[in-house]
Amino acid sequence: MIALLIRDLRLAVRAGGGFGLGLAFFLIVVVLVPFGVGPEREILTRIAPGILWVAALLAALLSLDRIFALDHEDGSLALLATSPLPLEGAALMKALAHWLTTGLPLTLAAPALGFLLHLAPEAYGYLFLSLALGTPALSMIGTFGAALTVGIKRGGLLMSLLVLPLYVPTLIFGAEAVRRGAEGLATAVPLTMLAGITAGAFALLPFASAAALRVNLR
Amino acid sequence: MIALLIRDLRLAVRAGGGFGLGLAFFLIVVVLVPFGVGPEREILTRIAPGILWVAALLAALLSLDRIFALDHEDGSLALLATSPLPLEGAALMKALAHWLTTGLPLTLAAPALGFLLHLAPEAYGYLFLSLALGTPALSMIGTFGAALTVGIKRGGLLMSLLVLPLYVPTLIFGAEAVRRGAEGLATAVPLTMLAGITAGAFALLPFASAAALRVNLR
Amino acid sequence: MSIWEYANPKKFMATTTPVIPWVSWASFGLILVGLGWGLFLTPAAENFEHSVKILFVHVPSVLMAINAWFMMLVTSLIWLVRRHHVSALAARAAAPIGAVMTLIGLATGAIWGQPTWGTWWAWEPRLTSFLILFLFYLGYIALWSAIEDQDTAADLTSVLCIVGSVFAVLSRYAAIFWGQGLHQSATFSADKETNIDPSFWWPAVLSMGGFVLFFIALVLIRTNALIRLRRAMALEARANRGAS
Amino acid sequence: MGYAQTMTRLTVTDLSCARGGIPVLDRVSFAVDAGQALVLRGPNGIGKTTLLRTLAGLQPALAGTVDLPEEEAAYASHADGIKATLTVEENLAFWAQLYGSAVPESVYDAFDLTTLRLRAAGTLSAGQKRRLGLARLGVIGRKVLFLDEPTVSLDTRSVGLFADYLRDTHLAAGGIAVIATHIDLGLDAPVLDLTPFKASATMAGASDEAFL
Amino acid sequence: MGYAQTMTRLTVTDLSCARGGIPVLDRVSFAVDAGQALVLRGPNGIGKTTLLRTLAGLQPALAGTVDLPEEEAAYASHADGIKATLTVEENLAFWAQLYGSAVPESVYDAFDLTTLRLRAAGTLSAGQKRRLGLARLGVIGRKVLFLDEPTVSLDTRSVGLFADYLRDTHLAAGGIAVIATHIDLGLDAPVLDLTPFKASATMAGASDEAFL
Ligand code: HEM
Ligand SMILES: Nc1ncnc2c1ncn2[C@@H]1O[C@H](COP(=O)(O)OP(=O)(O)OP(=O)(O)O)[C@@H](O)[C@H]1O
Ligand SMILES: Nc1ncnc2c1ncn2[C@@H]1O[C@H](COP(=O)(O)OP(=O)(O)OP(=O)(O)O)[C@@H](O)[C@H]1O
Ligand SMILES: [Mg+2]
Ligand SMILES: [Mg+2]
Repeated sequence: MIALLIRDLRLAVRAGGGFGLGLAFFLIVVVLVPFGVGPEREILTRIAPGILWVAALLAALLSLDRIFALDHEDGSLALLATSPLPLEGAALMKALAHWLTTGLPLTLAAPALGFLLHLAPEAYGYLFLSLALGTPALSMIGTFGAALTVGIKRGGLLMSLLVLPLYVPTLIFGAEAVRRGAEGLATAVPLTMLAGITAGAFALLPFASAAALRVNLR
Repeated sequence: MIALLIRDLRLAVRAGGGFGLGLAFFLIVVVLVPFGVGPEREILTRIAPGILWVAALLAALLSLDRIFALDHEDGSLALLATSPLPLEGAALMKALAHWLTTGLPLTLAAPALGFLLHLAPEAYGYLFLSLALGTPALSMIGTFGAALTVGIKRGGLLMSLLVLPLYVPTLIFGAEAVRRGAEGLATAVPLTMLAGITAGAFALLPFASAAALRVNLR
Repeated sequence: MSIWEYANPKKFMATTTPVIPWVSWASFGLILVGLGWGLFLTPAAENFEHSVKILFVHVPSVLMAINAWFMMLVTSLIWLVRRHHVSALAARAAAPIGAVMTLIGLATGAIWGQPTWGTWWAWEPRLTSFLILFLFYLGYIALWSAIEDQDTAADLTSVLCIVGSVFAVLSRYAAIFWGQGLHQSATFSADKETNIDPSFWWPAVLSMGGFVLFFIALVLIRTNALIRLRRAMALEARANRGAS
Repeated sequence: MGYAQTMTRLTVTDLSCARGGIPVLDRVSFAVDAGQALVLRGPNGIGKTTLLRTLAGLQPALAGTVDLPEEEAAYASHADGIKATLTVEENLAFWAQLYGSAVPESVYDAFDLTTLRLRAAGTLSAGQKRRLGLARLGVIGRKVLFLDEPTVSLDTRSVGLFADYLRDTHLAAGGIAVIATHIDLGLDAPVLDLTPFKASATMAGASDEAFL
Repeated sequence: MGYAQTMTRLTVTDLSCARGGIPVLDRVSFAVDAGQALVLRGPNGIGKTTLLRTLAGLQPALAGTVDLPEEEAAYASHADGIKATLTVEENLAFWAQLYGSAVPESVYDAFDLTTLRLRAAGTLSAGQKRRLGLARLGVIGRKVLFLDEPTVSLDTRSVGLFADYLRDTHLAAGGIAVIATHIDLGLDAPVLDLTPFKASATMAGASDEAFL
């Protein structure tokens, strides 16, 4: 299992592997929003938690199509399916690799970008915490979406359509935690919910993903 | 030339072709933003023009990777390059097909979504007009980005990075036109600029795209 | 004789085809009576004026939208476990109907909201969770239409439906939490159904029953249509195979 | 080298298989003993790929049984599962790790990859890539190989190398191979022509049968 | 059928070409007259693909000249440019339209596609797909064909069909074909072995030469 994780990480850092691109996309979206909504400080402070979470979510989303599609195209997926590694394990490792290459960098970089959007000072800790708790769920849910659409050539957009509604609870609790944090309110509920979603996703979705992969390989 | 356009449109409406998905993505992003920033009406009205334009831009962006990548993978692109159709013409047709399947539906649907974000009533006309003038530029610029990254497997994210900065002027003028429209100010300048960008993009970028394609095919 | 016999497409078509007109007419009748009674024979509630009468469309469509998804969940499970084609096709048939019901619910709600709250749309938890349900319908339909092989599509959409159900419920609670948050929209009060006049009760029930039958009729018609489509595809494939 | 000591035998009994929901092959039966290979032949579209995928467990059979030792099958098709940005060594090392084995030095020689070891796989020519794909089989240590047109793009010498590997290393150690190919591999193996097993147009088992 | 009347001849003089910035072939020269084919041979990795891509104009030559009538070359490689969701007919019609020609009914026979005309190309077997890819050549009406391993995955009968098409239709009408292949096509054509033209390790022309 660890072999797959290492290979995926290695592929990610090689030329064309896309490591760091999710981060750059995050940055650009965050920068684009002021161009769209105008530069007023109060407005930006107000919408910062939401924009940061939506941007993080989109950045995670955009790198999903690499999870299985490349392996499917070059035949690795069929070979993996006939290997001793159960597909459930493969799905789990893929999600983990995705989080390490996308979710983790996003989490680490988000506070810096909060700065650009004049995020309230009290909120930084909650931004970091909510992303740390929530982004693994984004990766795992995304892996499931990728498994569903792996048979469709360039199914990236379809996958987005399937995955984004699944992202809604994570987004709501995540952004809410930051907003409440910014205003000094209690954040225990949304943070607990985030952790719960992540735990539940990792417990159940590998099985759903493996089932979808099997159907697609048939 | 028309043969290529027809084929691309036909592929788009076949199973897995992705027609309509850009629209659905647009809808979802617009819906997600309130989850992030909260439900207050005034805030939403305030940021609606910007969010609508950013979402349209992302929807256009996400469908870009289909423009050349599929043709490159299955070898069509090399065959097109050795066909009587000049690559400039191919790039132009690809941009046109992209606009017809993405930009046009977005433009038509945007007013309905403005509704969800409580867009100011005066702004609807300008939203429609600015998208009608601006989305062709998005398609053409995106085609150029797709041509640059066609050699990279699953280069979607990299392409986003290249293309988004190029989208900035279009975004600024587009969102500005809507915001001014919402506040009853003069919109002639941003609208003219949008039209200018579109005209310029269609006049020049097919050549740049063809050059990039030739390099990538080498 | 087991109920699963009706899982045979031909048997299913033979059994349901004669039933469809009855169900259809019954649903029209109920809806007509329910709406007629509701629209013309009930007093306008004091604080809502006549706009309240859209309730007779709004509430049934909203309920059917939820029930359609629930039916898809059940039929998806049946397909995964027992692999009855009719079950998968029924799920597929119900999806667009459910989506349209969701849209009708949203639209009538909006029309209702305009005179009541003075706005067409508010980001209120119930409305919001319905919008999310609509997104789930969209994704489900998109996945069906993106996959050419019908059995593969049935399998994958079934998995999506099951996982999606969990997340749809989760979304609803998330939306409630979100809407109840510190920024509750002041224009909206949640206790809208508290003062429904008892005279509204019967027409509402009739119209609800009508919508249920209407939904059943539509699902049957669409399922039969999909069965015929599959049959045409099967015959064509057979003809091609005979030729080669 | 030699594979684990349990007696190995691949027995296929009355196997019917379908592709795209349509029956393709009807009641194929054969058996291959340890140390033997079987060559599948038949015109394009007869169902060689379908049969091999069914044997490898990638798709369910319509009817019939496949009897082979658990966890011993490996499948290889045109798509080699090669990662363009990894080097030849890294590609092989990954598969070895996944199967819990090590990369034997001898595979580089056996598949003429010695000079290419440090090259990124994406810069190999078609035939070199193919050799790398085949070398994977020498790395994962599986006893029963299902090979779909393994020699596509290979020059005569490489075909010879591959046949040598099969004969002298894989089969000699008690392995089994079922190979679909249109060319002559130079292996001394029985040939099974699939043409007689072509499913009739009216054969039962199509996924859309219930609709007819 | 017959191609336009201008006298056709493909002349290659002292052509050197590179792949991935590294010289691969050094000073290849040959000429092919109208109605003739040339078969390229050589071990895997010698540079057949590179040479064909250079001839087709997909990549620039390091040195030397390629002399052939303008707008008459067509290139075909493993990647057939087939769209999975279009039917066989639609695939061919597209290329015909692009080249401003019509799809001659005879290609369906020539490539044994008659029964597959209405099938979505994605559901074809490997060899059937290949036949469709080759049929494209019969549709676009180009005089000079550069073919890279055209018979991969084809069964013996299909290889024969293709050789017949080349001989009796394409070459008979005054066409030219340069074919890289590892198997015997059964064409009566001169063979050019590329082994002697292998570029030496020190040959000038590498893209990173300036840094040495
Ligand atoms: C923008 C306007 C509106 C929209 C989009 C809308 C949407 C919805 C939705 C989605 C539901 C189902 C939620 C659930 O079952 O819990 C619902 C139920 C209901 N709505 Fe509305 N609504 C709107 C306005 C109104 C107004 C103004 C009223 C009353 C004056 C109203 C009364 C009801 C009632 C009575 C129910 C059914 C009771 C229930 O199931 O909770 N709605 N509406
Ligand atoms: N998705 C599909 N739907 C319908 N028919 C299909 C589908 N995929 C393959 N087929 C058909 O199934 C048959 C068997 O295909 P298969 O790929 O197994 O043949 P093969 O013997 O491997 O041929 P080749 O030598 O060309 O590789 C072919 O006739 C093919 O056209
Ligand atoms: N990007 C690259 N960088 C460096 N070397 C490369 C690159 N691509 C190909 N090569 C090398 O160039 C040489 C020529 O490759 P080419 O594909 O032309 O060979 P070929 O004769 O077609 O072989 P085959 O019969 O295997 O298809 C090979 O030795 C190959 O390893
Ligand atoms: Mg095959
Ligand atoms: Mg080659």
